[in-house]
Amino acid sequence: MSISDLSPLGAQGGSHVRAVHDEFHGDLLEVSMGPHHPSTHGVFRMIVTLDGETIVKLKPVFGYLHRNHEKLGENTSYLGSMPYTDRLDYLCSMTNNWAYAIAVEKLAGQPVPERAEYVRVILAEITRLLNHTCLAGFLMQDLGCSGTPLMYAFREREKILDLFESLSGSRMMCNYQRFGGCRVDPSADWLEGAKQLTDGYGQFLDEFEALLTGNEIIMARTQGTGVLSPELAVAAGVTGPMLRATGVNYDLRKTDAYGVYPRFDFRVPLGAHGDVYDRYMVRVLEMRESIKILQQALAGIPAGPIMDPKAKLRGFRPKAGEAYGRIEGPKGEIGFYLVSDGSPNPYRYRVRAPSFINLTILEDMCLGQTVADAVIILGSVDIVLGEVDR
Amino acid sequence: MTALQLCLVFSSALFCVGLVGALARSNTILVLLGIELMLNAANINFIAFWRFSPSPAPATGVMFVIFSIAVAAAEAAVGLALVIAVYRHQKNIRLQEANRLKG
Amino acid sequence: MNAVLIVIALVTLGAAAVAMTLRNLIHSALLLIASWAGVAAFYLWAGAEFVAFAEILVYVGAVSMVVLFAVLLTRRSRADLTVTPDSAGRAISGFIAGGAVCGVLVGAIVATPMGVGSSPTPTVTVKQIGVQLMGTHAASLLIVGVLLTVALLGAIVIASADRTDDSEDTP
Amino acid sequence: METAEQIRDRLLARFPGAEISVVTNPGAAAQHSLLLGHAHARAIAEFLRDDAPLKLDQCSNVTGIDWPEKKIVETTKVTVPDPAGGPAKVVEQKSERVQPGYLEVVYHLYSIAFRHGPVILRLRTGNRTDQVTVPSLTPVWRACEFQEREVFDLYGVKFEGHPDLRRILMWDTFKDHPMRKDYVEPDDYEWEPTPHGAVLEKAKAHYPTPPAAAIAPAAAPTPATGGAKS
Amino acid sequence: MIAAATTDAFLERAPVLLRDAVTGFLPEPWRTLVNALIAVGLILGIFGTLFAFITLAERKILGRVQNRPGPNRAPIPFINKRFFGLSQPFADGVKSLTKEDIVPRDADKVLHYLAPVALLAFSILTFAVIPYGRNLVPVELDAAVLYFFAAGAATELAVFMAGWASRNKYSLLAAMRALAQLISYELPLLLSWVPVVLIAGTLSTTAIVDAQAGWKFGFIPHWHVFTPWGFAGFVIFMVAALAESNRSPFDTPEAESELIAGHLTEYSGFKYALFFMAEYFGMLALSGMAITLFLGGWRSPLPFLEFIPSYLWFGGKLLALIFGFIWIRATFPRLRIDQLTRFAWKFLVPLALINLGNTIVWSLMSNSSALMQLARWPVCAAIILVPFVVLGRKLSAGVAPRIYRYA
Amino acid sequence: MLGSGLIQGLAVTAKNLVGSFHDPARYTNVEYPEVKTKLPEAYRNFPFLVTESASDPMGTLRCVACQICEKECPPQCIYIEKSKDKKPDATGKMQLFPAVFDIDTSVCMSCQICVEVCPFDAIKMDQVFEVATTSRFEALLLNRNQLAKPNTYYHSIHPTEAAEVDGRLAAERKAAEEKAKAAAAAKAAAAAAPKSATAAASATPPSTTPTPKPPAAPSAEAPKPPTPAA
Repeated sequence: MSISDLSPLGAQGGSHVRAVHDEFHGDLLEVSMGPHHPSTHGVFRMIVTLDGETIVKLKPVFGYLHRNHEKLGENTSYLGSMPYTDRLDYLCSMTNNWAYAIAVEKLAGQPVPERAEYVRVILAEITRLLNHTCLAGFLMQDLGCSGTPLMYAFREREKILDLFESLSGSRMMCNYQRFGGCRVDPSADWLEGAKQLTDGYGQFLDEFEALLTGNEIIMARTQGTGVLSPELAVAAGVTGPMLRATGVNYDLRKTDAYGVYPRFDFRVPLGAHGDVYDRYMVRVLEMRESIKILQQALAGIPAGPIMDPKAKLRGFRPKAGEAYGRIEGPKGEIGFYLVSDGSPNPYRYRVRAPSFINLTILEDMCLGQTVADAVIILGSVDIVLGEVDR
Repeated sequence: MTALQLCLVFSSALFCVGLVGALARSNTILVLLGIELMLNAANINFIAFWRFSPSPAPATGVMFVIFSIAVAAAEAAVGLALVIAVYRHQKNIRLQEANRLKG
Repeated sequence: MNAVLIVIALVTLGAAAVAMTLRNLIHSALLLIASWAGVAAFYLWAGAEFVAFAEILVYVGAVSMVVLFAVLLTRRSRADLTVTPDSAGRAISGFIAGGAVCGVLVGAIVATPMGVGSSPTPTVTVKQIGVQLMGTHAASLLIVGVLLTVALLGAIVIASADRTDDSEDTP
Repeated sequence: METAEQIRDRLLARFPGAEISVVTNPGAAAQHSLLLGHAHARAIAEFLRDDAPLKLDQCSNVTGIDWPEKKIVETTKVTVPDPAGGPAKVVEQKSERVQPGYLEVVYHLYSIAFRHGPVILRLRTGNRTDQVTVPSLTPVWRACEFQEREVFDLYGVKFEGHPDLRRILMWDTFKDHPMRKDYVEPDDYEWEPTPHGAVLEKAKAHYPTPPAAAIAPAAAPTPATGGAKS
Repeated sequence: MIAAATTDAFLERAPVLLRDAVTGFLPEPWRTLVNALIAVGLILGIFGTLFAFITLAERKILGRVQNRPGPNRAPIPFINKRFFGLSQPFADGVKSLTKEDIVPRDADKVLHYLAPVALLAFSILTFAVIPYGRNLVPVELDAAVLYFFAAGAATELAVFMAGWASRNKYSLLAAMRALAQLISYELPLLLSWVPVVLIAGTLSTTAIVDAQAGWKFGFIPHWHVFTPWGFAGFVIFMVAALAESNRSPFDTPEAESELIAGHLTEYSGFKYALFFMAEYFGMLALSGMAITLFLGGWRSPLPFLEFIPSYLWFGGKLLALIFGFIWIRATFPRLRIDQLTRFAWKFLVPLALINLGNTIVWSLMSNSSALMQLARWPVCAAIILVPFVVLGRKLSAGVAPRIYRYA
Repeated sequence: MLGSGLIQGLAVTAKNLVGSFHDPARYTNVEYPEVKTKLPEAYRNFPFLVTESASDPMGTLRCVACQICEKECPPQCIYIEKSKDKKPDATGKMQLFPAVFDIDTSVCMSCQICVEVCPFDAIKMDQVFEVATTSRFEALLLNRNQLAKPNTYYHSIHPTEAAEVDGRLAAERKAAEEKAKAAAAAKAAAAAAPKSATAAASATPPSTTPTPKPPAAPSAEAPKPPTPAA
């Protein structure tokens, strides 16, 4: 079976798409979930057609948060787009910054000092902890936990945000990376704080997992729900933990080896079933690997400048050309495609938003499942509408 | 009119409401409900006669009603299952149209 | 004493009569539940406590649910809940038949002299019912038990019979 | 991984007659791309996906670029013979040439199997007005589904063979394509005091009596073209 | 009646004495009527207040479980002191009373109005037969337990009415779910207390409490929960009670993350408050019945604690059970509706039936020698434990923690 | 056994229930309006204009209305109008000053880019966050009087950074003064030897306006070195 056969758009139709007969149409119930719905994670809307409680059709509707981010990027200078990238995926501003910085650095051939690379890795991995912890909390909220895992996640998130705030001045909209380094050099105190957070995080994860991982209700709800086949996942451009949950070994930190990631020893957890439980577990295990990376990076961070001395901020004009830079964000591959015509503003500024592309197969995962499953499948995709709608 | 007669009139009136419903309506569910009403009317008679019998001690009327309720419950379950089966076949539950033996 | 009975009877009859004439099936079902509750009230009035509670438990608690389920499962759209008006001829013949039966029954009841027994409300305890069920009526109890089991099995078989494809159970 | 030129040569050998050319990237990233003609685009895409040494199974990024028509002023030196019979003079002659505009769709392909990439494909439309069709690659890579819809929505490129080509980010009744370079935003701003004159002027033009509207924003007329999705 | 009735007579009899002091002078038919009215008023007053503070306690406990303070800002009016937000329920009450009551245009107006009223009425009816203390039972019925469940059975009907009348697709889904849930959990709920009736030989709540009097070896109370069948019955009863009162993890009809608020989506203001009240009343009533059936009713757990009046024991047990409800809500996610019904039919119902047989074994063995008396403990425990494990295995087949590989 | 995971979960929540009463690591709440956490020094929210003296804020604004921040501001919330005339700044040098300097804080996203690009250390990030107002438009549009805050305030919110900035400014000023002094000395020397040193005198510029840095155009290089937070 080839890949196109697996997709509903292929010749044979989807693997489990059931035909909706017209004469039965009265039996179906069309429910508009969102844009005002407690579990659509923002102003996202799904038009769900139900047969009883079973989903026979699901059409995602986007754009309620569309602000033409890319047009804004084309009308601002290269530097001016940096704070806007914070607002794409507002949980992971540090990695968004990094992805944008990497694209611009590629475009301009700008080197980055070693210390800055270490700081970037540290911040990216802390962001991964932050994102995955919150995701687990939100997913459990969708499952009907009355806020408890979410509050534990937010308790830990608070500590991370405090770190971000004391480094960059802002809790969520960090605006921290610059082309050729980072804006501020982290002090020794800050690094000590990050170390404390890292050392304590494993303990928190143990408790979090004791609450959730072995819970029979959670296992019953999530195992076998929203199964995604590796073939379809690859064809649909799904990246990040969602792809790895299907068993495909693809982590840009390993394959692209950007930054200083090759210096660290870490493993890539892989799922086997591609269901919601695997997506949850892959994220939890990734957090444990992130802790390992953080410990190595914090131990090995070198002294030196944080910015490349030749780097320019104001009046930055890269030569004409184009570049596509990408990193492994917590939600998947976040990439920036930039076309320069030599002017201070990018000619074309494109965001490859992971959660937008991961939504491509939302319907495929939801067909044949129930309404309650659709909610947790959407939760397990890990979307942030700021990024989906841009 | 004695209390017993009142009870019996009540029961026969209820029976007739059920009968009219079962005869006059074409919706299968309503017909079934009419039959349920008629059964209830019968139960009222049992209780009334037990209540006003010269020797109510053996509680036979109560026994009858208990069994009757059980039978009525079974009837409701089977009847409504039939309604659903009919609906599956002909996509409505109008009694007049349920005249084919084979779906 | 009789006044209570008359009130109960009127409420029950009214609910049943309205239920049988309404076009909205859900309203009909809910009104019928009210009339069953009225019947239960009659049992209480007559001193058959156990039967009254059993009536509520079975009819209000269970049969009504099955009815509502059936109503909701056998409709294709919201509009289906309102039944199309029945043919006048059918209604008239139904009324004639019902009225005739009613007339005959009431006439017979009024004409028949009935000896009234105990005026104090008789009591029957749960214990007595249990003893009787297990004693004199043990055979009937068994038969009813078998009947119920068979009926339920039959209901399941009928309701799920022609769904041989991969579709789900009824919710 | 093979270079763009090598891939082009292999593709030309496999698809004789196909229009394939390499677009070089002068920037530091040096990510060169392949410009494909419409006729063989889908076949080439399928070949690239299934080809044993390349196996570009992931289409990571799909995006549009708008290249509006631009005037190119070229200065050429022309030797003009002196009519008087003297030595021929070299005269600089300015010629204005209009390079026709077009829309471009860029696909970034990677291989998950072999972990290489990117191979960049480009498809161009004939112009920006009536010939805006390119073949859709959604049947080859499912990942293109939403992204091509986005390009359709924001640039107005029509994808032939796309299974569900609708607007995705803008509402269905929206008329223009906002990411085009010549897009003019409607003046349906809500009037509010702002230090930016241009916006203020537009808002004033849109609302005949702005000061009253400013004092009581609720009384402001609702924008004619804006508003929520249906 | 045992000795305690006289040793600590005053506090124990205080409520009745107080009532008689008030109504003693009335002639007989009036006296009964007034007494009944007083009982009704007391139940409404006490349980209404309890409801108010349980909502606060729930939010506080949920807050503390989630490491936050919970509502703590509503001040006491006029003196402007906060007292940990103790006046929050009253603020909520005022808010819900003054909020606009919105009825959807297409709603079935009568049913939309009737649903909260019916729900509350039925859940209040159930309070009539619970013995709150020694000699404190509002209505002495011979078939009290049957009455309780008959009245309780109608509550889901009201939920259905609410869901159906709202003309909202989410509400309709909720109505269907409520029906399915009721039909599924009614059975285990009823079956779980049949063993108690079997052992006690009565359907009267007071008699059931009396059957649990006394202590074995002087310190193990004769509560039904301290027997293998009683424990199993209690657990089944509580699980089914969770489902009957639409509490997490069985709150599928009002599943917030899926159906917004289910049958409550289109309710606001005071009607919403009535629903809320009815939910808590249902929870309180079911807890009260669980106490009566399994936890010895108002009886004290140890002989030397008998000086504490019986109604306080009842209240304490009630609060403990309510805490359990809240604790479970704070911890568990929601089941899916098909898993929920499967759990009822494939796990709880068979287990309840086996428990019924278990009870018969227990009662048969109790009449024999001392050896048998001792042997019935392990035997009955095994009879219920083995099916529990086997059925649990079958139910959770294919669901297990997984081991992950790394690349 | 079925239920073991559930019981484990109940244990965790019970631990947290008890822990929230005695364990500060679990109960991390702060009752906000009454208790406030200490803001980190790096915290930033909304820009303000630094003035040298608190008594004469408008006279001692560091801002010279170069409009770089206005151009670089991503959401374009800054609006500046240059003065027609010049007046002396804190050091007595003649400078342009902003006749109008507005920041629309309803648009500002506190990104700090204006601070980074300012060559005069004239605009800095504030630490206010309780900025709720009753008017949606006017109250959020801050003018230069509202924006001007003295250097001492800057020292109080960002002590490390302010000290560094002051040191740098002082050094620049000193260098400029020395340069001026040297120039004056050279002039005097040139005056002393008017004839012999005409060439030397003409080599030095006749008037040395000691600017700290030339008012840089957007294209000017040499960005301000990043200021470490601690």
